[in-house]
Amino acid sequence: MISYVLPEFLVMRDENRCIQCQVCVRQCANDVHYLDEKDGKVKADDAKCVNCQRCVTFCPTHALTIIPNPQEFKANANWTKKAITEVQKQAESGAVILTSMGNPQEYPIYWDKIVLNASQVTNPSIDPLREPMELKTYLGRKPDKLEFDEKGRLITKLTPQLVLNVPIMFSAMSFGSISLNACESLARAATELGIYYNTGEGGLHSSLYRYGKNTIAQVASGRFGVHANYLNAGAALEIKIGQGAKPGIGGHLPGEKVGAEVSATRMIPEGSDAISPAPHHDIYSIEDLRQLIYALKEATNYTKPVSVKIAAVHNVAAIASGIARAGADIIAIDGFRGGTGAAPLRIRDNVGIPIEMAIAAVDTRLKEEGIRHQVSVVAAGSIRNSADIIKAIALGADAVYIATSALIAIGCHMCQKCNTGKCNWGIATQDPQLVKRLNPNIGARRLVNLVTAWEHEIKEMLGGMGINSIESLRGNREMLRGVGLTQKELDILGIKAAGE
Amino acid sequence: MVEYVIIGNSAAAVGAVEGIRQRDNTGNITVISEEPYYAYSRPLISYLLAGTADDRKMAYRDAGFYKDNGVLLLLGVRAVSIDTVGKQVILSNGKMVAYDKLLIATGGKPFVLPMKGGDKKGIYTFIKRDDAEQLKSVAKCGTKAVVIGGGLIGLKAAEGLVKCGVDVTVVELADRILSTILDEQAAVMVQEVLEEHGINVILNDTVTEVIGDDGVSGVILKSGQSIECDMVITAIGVRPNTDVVANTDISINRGIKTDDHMCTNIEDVYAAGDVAEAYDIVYEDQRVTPIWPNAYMQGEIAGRNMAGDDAVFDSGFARNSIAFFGLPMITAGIIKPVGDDYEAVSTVQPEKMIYKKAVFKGNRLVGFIRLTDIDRAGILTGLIKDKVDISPFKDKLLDKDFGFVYMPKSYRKERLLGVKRK
Amino acid sequence: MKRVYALEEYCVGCRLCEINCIVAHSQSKDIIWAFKVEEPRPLPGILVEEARPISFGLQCRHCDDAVCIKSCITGAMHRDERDTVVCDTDKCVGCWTCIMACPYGAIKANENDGKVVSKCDLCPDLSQPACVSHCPNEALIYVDRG
Amino acid sequence: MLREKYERVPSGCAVSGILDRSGRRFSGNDIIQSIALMRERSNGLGGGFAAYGIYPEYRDHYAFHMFYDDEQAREISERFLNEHFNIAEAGPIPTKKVSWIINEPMIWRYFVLPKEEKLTSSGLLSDEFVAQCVINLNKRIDGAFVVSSGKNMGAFKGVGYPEDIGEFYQLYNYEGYMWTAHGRFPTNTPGWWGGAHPFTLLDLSVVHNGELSSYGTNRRYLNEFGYECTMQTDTEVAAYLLDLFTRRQGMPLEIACKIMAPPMWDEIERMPDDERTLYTALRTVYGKALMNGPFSIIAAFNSGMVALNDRIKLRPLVAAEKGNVLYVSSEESAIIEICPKPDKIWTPRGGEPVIGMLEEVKA
Repeated sequence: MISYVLPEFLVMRDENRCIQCQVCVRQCANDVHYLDEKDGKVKADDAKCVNCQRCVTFCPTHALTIIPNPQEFKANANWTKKAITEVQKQAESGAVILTSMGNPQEYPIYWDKIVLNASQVTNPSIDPLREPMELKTYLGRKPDKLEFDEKGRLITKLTPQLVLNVPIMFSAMSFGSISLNACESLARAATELGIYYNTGEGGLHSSLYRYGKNTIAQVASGRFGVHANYLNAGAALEIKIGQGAKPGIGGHLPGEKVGAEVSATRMIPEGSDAISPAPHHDIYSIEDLRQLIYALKEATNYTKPVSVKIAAVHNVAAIASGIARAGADIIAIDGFRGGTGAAPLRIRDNVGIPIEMAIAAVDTRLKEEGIRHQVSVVAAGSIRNSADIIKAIALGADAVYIATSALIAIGCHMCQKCNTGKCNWGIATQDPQLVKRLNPNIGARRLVNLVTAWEHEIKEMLGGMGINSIESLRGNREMLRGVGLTQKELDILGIKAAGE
Repeated sequence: MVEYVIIGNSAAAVGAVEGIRQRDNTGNITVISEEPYYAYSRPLISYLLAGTADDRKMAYRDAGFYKDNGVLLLLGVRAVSIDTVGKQVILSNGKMVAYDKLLIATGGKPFVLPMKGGDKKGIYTFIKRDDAEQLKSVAKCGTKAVVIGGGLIGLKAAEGLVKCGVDVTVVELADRILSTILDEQAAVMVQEVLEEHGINVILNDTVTEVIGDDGVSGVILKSGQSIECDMVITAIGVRPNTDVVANTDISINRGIKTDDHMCTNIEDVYAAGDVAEAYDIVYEDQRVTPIWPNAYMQGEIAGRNMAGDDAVFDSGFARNSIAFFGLPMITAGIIKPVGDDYEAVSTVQPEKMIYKKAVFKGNRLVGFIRLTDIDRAGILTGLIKDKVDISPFKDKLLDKDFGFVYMPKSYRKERLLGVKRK
Repeated sequence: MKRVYALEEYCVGCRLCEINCIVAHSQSKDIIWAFKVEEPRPLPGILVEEARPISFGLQCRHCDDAVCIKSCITGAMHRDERDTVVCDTDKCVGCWTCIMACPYGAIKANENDGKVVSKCDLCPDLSQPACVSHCPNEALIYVDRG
Repeated sequence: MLREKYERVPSGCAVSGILDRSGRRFSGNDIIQSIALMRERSNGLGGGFAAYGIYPEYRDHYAFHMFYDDEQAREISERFLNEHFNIAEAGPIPTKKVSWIINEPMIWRYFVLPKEEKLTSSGLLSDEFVAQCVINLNKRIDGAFVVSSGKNMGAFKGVGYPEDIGEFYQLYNYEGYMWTAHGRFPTNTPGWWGGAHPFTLLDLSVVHNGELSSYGTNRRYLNEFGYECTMQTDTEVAAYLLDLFTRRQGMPLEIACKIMAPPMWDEIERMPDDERTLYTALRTVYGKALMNGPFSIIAAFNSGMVALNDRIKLRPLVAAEKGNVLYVSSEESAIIEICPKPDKIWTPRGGEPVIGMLEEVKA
């Protein structure tokens, strides 16, 4: 059957620059580039190109450019090229379209419709280069109040907390969905930065236990790699209920990615598919969640905070309230632009709500119920820069999870082909030939650089607002104004319009 | 201050000077050589004959070598004998040179075939620089030469002569040329190349008589065949030049016997190079291996030990890199094994003139031949020398891309990263 | 002395080391000129061994006990003032004895450029060898491990 | 009543406070003189005083100072008061016509005690009962505003320069053991008397110079504990935080101050174990109560007062002592003006509270 699907990209090779060195040939796991023995020239099979830009980056003469295939269908605002292509693909495959990374559709990005405040005259801005600027963040359950004895000595003992030097964590990405070198990059960067990374639902590879102090060990519906040592290996536990990229459905790691190391870590046979059920089959209601939270606390002797991660869905505020009351110490909320290693395209692109709305709604709901101060709230799902972080915290988050930006830092070029396992950047792959492309020394360094850069920017912005401690930004919606938003959107975000 | 005396001035002698100087910068070194030259590259005499080597290329070390190393050079004088009791060397000019430590590095001298007419003018050997210079003066275009011996020296001489325009016939007693370094398959391939370049090769035969009046006009072979020629080059081999130790208590077998420190049976007297008989790690016996690298390395070990070191010579085995008419070949160790202890594998691509062979003894590589495709052959040399267990990658040894990538990771890391194996 | 070491765990087999070695040893030091115009093109002093997924760059180890120097029949192969093992191509006759001797297989026959051997010279004019500078994954390091 | 039109009017200000720890009462002259010296720091759009110990004859009654826009507001308010309280005495607060003071509301005073049955049915302690009533009054009755509601104390404030306000209320006729004052420099013209400082809740009064950049965070935090910040002022936030910590959570005053202006994390890291645990807990649990941005406040209550700066001291605050008397003020000159030779005068560090307590309370 001939494929009707057009090549998505064209590989442009500047023959004046190409030296036939074949670096592109050697770097492309999709076999796009090849040496034509007949004339000794390097050529390309465009149809295989996913625009991961490995070749573009590695070409020593900058001879390569990948462009979108300019071939268009007859203009049709409804039947777009994308719509037609998807039909063609499904007509050929008879299958659900799988994709990865976050929702790329043109939904409003509220971050970009929110602007920040700065001090002028009446309140001095603070120069972070001269004055202390504090970003230290404690995540975990807080009592309503501290008790003191008659001599004014503290009686209350705090439950375990996560201490972050910067209110940024690397969110859950499993060993299996990403490579061990990617995991190690995250773990080492988290350790160096004094923050945390999250194992995802893939268990913890034996070589990563040494980063336990900066690890959040996730427990998801598949319970892969969950055992007593695993639960006790990290600084915190996270029960994954849902993921922003695919609310309501489970996960699927194809057997070909389950090599010896993944198999040993996940405790499943080599080559077998790792299927995470859509729900936890021991959680069909909120009281079941409470049981699991306390089961995990018991298993770790109440030494670790327990986080519950949910996808941002319509009634996220009420769900978050329930989770807080079920005993979670941290609630992580993953917006619909959050990434994934593999998800059905229709789910990714159509299910869930934006994190900006979700975090505002959750913060307000918990505040109204008088329990906001008891739990920590973490915002996730496409935090792209430090301004997004500032806005998330001002809307009410205690900290953010980043994943896509972390992956971009270590090489991801957003080709959205994680699900194929042929990640040319050594991230979303288990192919040893590709995995080694990500040197964890470099990965960790780039992550540290990214977070450090954001840290500087956050401090600058805070200083501009006349704030010298991040806790004074939490829920401080006075510092936000909306631009180009409807009154309803402003109300949900709990912010005023610019000029108000 | 130690008086070091070295008889000979080639690879082993230079190795010894450099070996001594690694440890002792003050002792006096005296080098005694019959040849009136600074150390030169003996293998290059064929290049000299062919006209592709000049004085600069011939010089084995910079002109300042002797001065820089504080060497007293006695050239053009022969060491006649050694008084191992009085610890002195007796020179042809009657002088004596006292030594504390002595190295005998007198090299080899050509085997001369006893044959009728062997005293005629126009019979040459091909060992020394003077031999080449002499030959070059008579090797005119259109003349004819018979080379007796199809070994390394004979064929190198033949190649040089052909390049001078001489019509050359090589007579080899054995059933193949280069019998010490090639097996039949390789020898046939090389012989083809020689013949393509105009060399007439006669196997299984030898010269029994040189004919002519005063000078050479032809030879008669054992088979009865006669060949017209203007000159004869005898190149049937060299033997250790042990003249200087005759009538001394220094033990000789084929060459001067040495221990693993290159010391002879007499204290403070060492021997190295083509004159010495040392341990061969492939054959696992004492033998003379007259090749340049061995000479240097033995000399260096001897020198270090003369200067008080405790160095062991453990890299003795035959290995050669040579080319004829642009056909390169590298061979080492046992290339034509005899007996059930050995196993050999080979691959041949006649159209590319590629031939590869590896010889194993148990899990060790003990020899190889590489014809044309000599890339990275040194890895194999290294495997022989280090007695590496090759069983994990035995099947890859003949592959074009054979390298460390096929070796066990721990070994590779040890070699490439300097990481010691646990 | 400082040497180049290959970390095979991170070698991506791109061979940019070889390419940049060629550029560094070209006349123009310009990659396009070096590859498209200049004749003869230098041989790379580094080679990449590869048997997927393993690969690593390998070049002269500049051995303390360099058998190539000891084996060299002309004295062309020597140690220079930086302790780098180099070949004096004016003296080299292309006998390939060093190729026979080098246990790393790090010396190449260069038939293009006279008949001499070609090997790593640790880029004497650069602050660090070009292969190291251009390795995209830091799989080559230039350090002193004694 | 004309309320603050704009949200959170930023303002620069002067503050001053005097406490005689022996409990000796003295007239309002000193405080007026002190605040008057800092006229430059005000712009005539707000001034006020809190006076403690001024109603010894009604020391156990809650003294309600009220602003009314009109008679109707007074009637509705009095109906409310009558419903919940037994009123011992009621009447207008005496004022004197001062040319600069205009548009004054009706200003009344009531000495009240909660009705027993109301208290019982509410299940609240009397302070909390009064506090709820004050919040209800302010929220529900248009045109009425509770200026102060504590025992044996009162707030006197209005639109004008503070010395004119003092003259207007004839504060030299009152005698108290503690006085605080405020001169306001708002950046617009709200013209609302209720917006002047001090802000009070029961006997707690707060005068404040500064602008909280953490206002939004602090307010949302207070919301969780039932505080509605209706006044849109930072002063209100400071007062409620103090009320929450000291009255409702029963925390030592020093600790409350350390919540509002805590040490830096790197300072905490260097503390001995016990202290580090304490401050880590304070910042961890009460991070959202940190008052960020520039401020100097003087909070007074029947038993004493506390003056506090933001932790990096972005606003001025000076303290002095002479005998039993503690002075705090925005400027040193404003203290020297009334106490030329103090025993000790110093500039408190950012976040270091200056606490003065009545001796009888301490004992």
